[in-house]
Amino acid sequence: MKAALITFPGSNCDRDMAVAIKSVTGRAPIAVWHSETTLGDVDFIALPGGFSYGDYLRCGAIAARSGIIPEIIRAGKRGVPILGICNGFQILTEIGLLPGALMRNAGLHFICRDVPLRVETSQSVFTGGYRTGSVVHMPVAHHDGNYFVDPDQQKRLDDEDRIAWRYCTKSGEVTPQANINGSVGNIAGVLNESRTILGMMPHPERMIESAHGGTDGRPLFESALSMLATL
Amino acid sequence: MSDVITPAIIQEHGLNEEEYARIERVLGRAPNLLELGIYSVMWSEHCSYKSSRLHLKKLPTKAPWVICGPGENAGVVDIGDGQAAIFKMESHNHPSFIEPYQGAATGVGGILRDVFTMGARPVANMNALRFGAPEHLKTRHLLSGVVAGIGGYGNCVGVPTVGGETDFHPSYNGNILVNAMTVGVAEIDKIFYSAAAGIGNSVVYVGSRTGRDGIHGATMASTEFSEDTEEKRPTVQVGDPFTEKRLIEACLELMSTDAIIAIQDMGAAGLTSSSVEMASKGGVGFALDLSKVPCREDGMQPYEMMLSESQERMLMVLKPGHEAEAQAIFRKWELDFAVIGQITDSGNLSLTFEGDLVADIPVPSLTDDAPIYDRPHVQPSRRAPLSPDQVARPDDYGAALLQLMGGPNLSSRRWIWEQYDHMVMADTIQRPGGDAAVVRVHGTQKALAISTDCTPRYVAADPKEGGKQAVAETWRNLTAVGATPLAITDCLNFGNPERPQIMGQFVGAIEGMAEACHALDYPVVSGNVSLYNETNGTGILPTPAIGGVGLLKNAQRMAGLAFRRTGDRLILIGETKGHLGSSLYMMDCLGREDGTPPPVDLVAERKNGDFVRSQIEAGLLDAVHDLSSGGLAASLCEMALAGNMGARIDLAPLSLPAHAALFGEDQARYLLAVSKDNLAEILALAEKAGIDAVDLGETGGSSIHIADVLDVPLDDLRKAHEGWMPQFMARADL
Amino acid sequence: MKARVHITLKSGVLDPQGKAIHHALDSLGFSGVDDVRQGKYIELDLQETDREKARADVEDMCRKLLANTVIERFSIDLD
Amino acid sequence: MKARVHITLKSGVLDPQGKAIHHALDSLGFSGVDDVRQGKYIELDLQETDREKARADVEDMCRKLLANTVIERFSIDLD
Ligand SMILES: Nc1ncnc2c1ncn2[C@@H]1O[C@H](COP(=O)(O)OP(=O)(O)O)[C@@H](O)[C@H]1O
Ligand SMILES: [Mg+2]
Repeated sequence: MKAALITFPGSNCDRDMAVAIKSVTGRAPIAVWHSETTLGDVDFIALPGGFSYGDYLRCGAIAARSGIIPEIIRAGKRGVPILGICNGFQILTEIGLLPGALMRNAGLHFICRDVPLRVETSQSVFTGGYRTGSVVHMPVAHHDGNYFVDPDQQKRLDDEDRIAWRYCTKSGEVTPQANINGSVGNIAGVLNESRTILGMMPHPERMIESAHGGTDGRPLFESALSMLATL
Repeated sequence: MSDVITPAIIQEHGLNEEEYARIERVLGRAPNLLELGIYSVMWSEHCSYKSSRLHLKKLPTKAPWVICGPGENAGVVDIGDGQAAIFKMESHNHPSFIEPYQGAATGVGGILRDVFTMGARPVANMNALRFGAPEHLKTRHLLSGVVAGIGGYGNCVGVPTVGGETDFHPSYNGNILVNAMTVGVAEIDKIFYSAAAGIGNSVVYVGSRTGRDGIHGATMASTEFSEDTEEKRPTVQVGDPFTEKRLIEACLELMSTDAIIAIQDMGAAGLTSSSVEMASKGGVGFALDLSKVPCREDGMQPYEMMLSESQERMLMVLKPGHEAEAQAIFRKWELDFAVIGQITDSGNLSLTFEGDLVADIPVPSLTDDAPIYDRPHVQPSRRAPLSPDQVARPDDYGAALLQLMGGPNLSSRRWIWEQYDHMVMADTIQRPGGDAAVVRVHGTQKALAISTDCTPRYVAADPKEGGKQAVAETWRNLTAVGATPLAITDCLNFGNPERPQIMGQFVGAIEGMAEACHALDYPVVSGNVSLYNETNGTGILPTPAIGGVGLLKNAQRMAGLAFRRTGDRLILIGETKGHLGSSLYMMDCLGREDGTPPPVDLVAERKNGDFVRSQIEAGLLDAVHDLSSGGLAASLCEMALAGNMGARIDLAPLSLPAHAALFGEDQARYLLAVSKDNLAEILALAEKAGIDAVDLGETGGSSIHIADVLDVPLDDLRKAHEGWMPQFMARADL
Repeated sequence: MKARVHITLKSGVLDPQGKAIHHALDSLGFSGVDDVRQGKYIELDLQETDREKARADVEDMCRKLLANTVIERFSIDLD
Repeated sequence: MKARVHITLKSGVLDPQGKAIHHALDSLGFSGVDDVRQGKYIELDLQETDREKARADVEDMCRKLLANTVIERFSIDLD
């Protein structure tokens, strides 16, 4: 299994993601600099969190125009699984691999805390290790996680079972109070049509050992990477 | 080089007549305007420490584990396995008052640079903040801007902001304090210093371009710059964390090669102080061609370039032949890179611009010849100690507890730290809210514990005891998580040193700090002084903020403050005398700020702390918390809230009036939660060690129950404790 | 030539910043405000002197980078 | 009445966003750009119908909230 981890100027969760991938697969991902133009033969692509280009203009906007992006689009279309976390999610929407956009949090503040998430579907390489309907905890740390799609798109996402996680209460209710950032439908993460690309605001890579305060992020890497390991 | 230097211009440069005469004497001639500007910066309080230097010398700075004490960009201590922790704290008070977001942001940027300049990867940021009274008109706006600025910068560069402190007091109405601290980790054989060496070697400028940022206002009024005012107006420094992030990565990448001889960030007084410090430490001269300085704006003059405080810039001396290698790295990170001069053997700072020599100053005259003042100082008159019966009891203890825990000074700071990414780098194992933040040393079993503390009302009441207490409190906080305290950095915020009372506070605080550092084997390795924090003749409460760093050899042995098990016994360590003078209870509940502060017994401090640490290491404790502002009551509540579990205690064993037992702030104390099975053993060990240890009660239930005194449901307590700040800030969300 | 670009949210896209400003204006006592929308304003100094070409260039910049047409629309003014 | 407010950085104040956008335009091959500055654009729907009063109100809003006059300047257009 060969994983690629893309670093943009201003990425700052790239090391955390590499550590998570390595701790689960035993193999470090290859580091790919944004200006490279070939990816080679990879089975998995990770876009890390952080502040690519300082979040200037729009989060992810400038990164989405990097040299490596056409390669990522090609790989994505070929079915190579792609995981975008936080800024990585923002980049995936900017390049159009995922629908919608991430806007400023409704409360305008940056939010860093552990939040409960309801698993909405276990039907994907990424969420296969979770039980649909169960509640997990992961940290968020973002200023622009307010997910927007128009009502038609939102309905499609619902109908096609492409919503991976929603912000919920501790007991799993999806309520306005539990919606930390104003996202439509409390959406915290979405899949593409072929269910091989996941974008999410919460940080599973910061919840993979008990010293982090929990291990709810681990199954995501385990299921994605074990499925791939059999490739 | 002929400018007419008038008395008005001298005054605008913040120099007095005597100091100007001294410049003429050491230079052997009159300076031109550029040279005057350079002297004014180097001889400023900020760079020369002219009022404080004599007294700073009293601070102990050595220990076997200290690799580099004060004098470099940051202090360096050995943390084993060939690794070092590098840290420093710095103030950005005045800029943050003028423009809270950018002032605080650039404060964080500056302190980060001090740390990565030395070869360390920054791993944690802290911030110590002081604001005016909550009801003061500007407080919300300032707090909201400062917090957003610290978060905006730290979050973007990807260094977790893991802790700090926040106080409110009317003395800061016109002078808020924003002190930022950074801790980094480096390999001991890859630490970089600032002494330039090698005649002929290139002096290299990297980072952002130079603009007209923060050139000190008064000088701009001089005739030289009066035409075309709008364009040439000095401007507030704006932080660019994206550039800083690239600068960190580029510098660390270059540092992993063998190209750098010396490196120095451009902080206050940018190019002037960085070049002078590098030349002075290396005992060499610098010849710089200012035409080569990358500038952001057209038509910038040498005076502006030398005094600009543009952010995100560094100065380096490279080994011969390594320029291309270095340039390639900076190009990769899309940063400016320019060779702007050479090292010379002249001993002078020689500046040329467009082919003309525009300044030529012997370097030692800027540093060694700077004035030093022994300013007159008087100690405040001794206050009368207060006995508990001189301090009113609350009519309703439950209400008093809620008032304290839900008041501006003890309420939860969650509203602040949730705006900081405190988890990026995935090594934060004790998040904000505990005694000390703990971050793992990446890839090892070790962890660093960090805490910033100061109780200004104590320092005001008795500078020396207050200075001692600030140091002791950080030591206690590090101990409470199980860390061995290693060393401190400090940020000494005071009023106008030309007033003997203020100077007395400064001198007293330093004496107290020195005593505590000695007694606790806890030296000062870096620091910063911020004077003249004063508006209309009223100074701030004296605020020597201390940042302590400790080491946990085994991160798994870390202790926390949250109750974890019902039925645990609660042991109070340390002697409780019921000292209420200068307490938070008096300030918040009675509106009084009199009385002596609690005395700090450093022998007891050390003995009690070492005992607690050894019990943590032995794995005998379920929860640990130190006692400080708010006394036993506050610690008990904080442990209960953190664990979402109540407690029942009885104050009878303390044989004191209830308000003194609950709210007294006697030092050197800890509250421990231990399993019933370990109770007897721990009490016996304490007795053997000659340490006061009292069994007060047990954990459990859903309220704080104090026999015959109060019973407050945890839910009410949480509402008060978590509610104050969000409610206070609700109207300042922009 | 100078180009001024306004980037605003499409109608139907909720504007959290505008809403927060509106709320803050209310609490500051500015009562007569019905709606607030926040957008971006970008000034470009162009070497191009031909207006037609300049406009075409800037439109291209907006599509390729400056605006996210999923949620935003843009307008261009030339000096 | 509609008020349009432009908030821009004072000249000489560092504009990191403008700098990053400029750089990104360069790398996308838009070469003829000399400078980029980014600002904010705010549209307000006001109940006030008197132009003078509306302008005075909006100026007040700018000073008190919308603009940070330490580093920014603002301009107001009324419909
Ligand atoms: N209060 C203090 N205690 C100990 N060291 C101090 C203190 N104040 C300043 N120093 C030391 O003096 C040196 C110069 O400090 P400063 O001018 O603040 O550094 P910088 O130039 O990096 O901003 C530093 O090495 C600093 O650690
Ligand atoms: Mg420095």
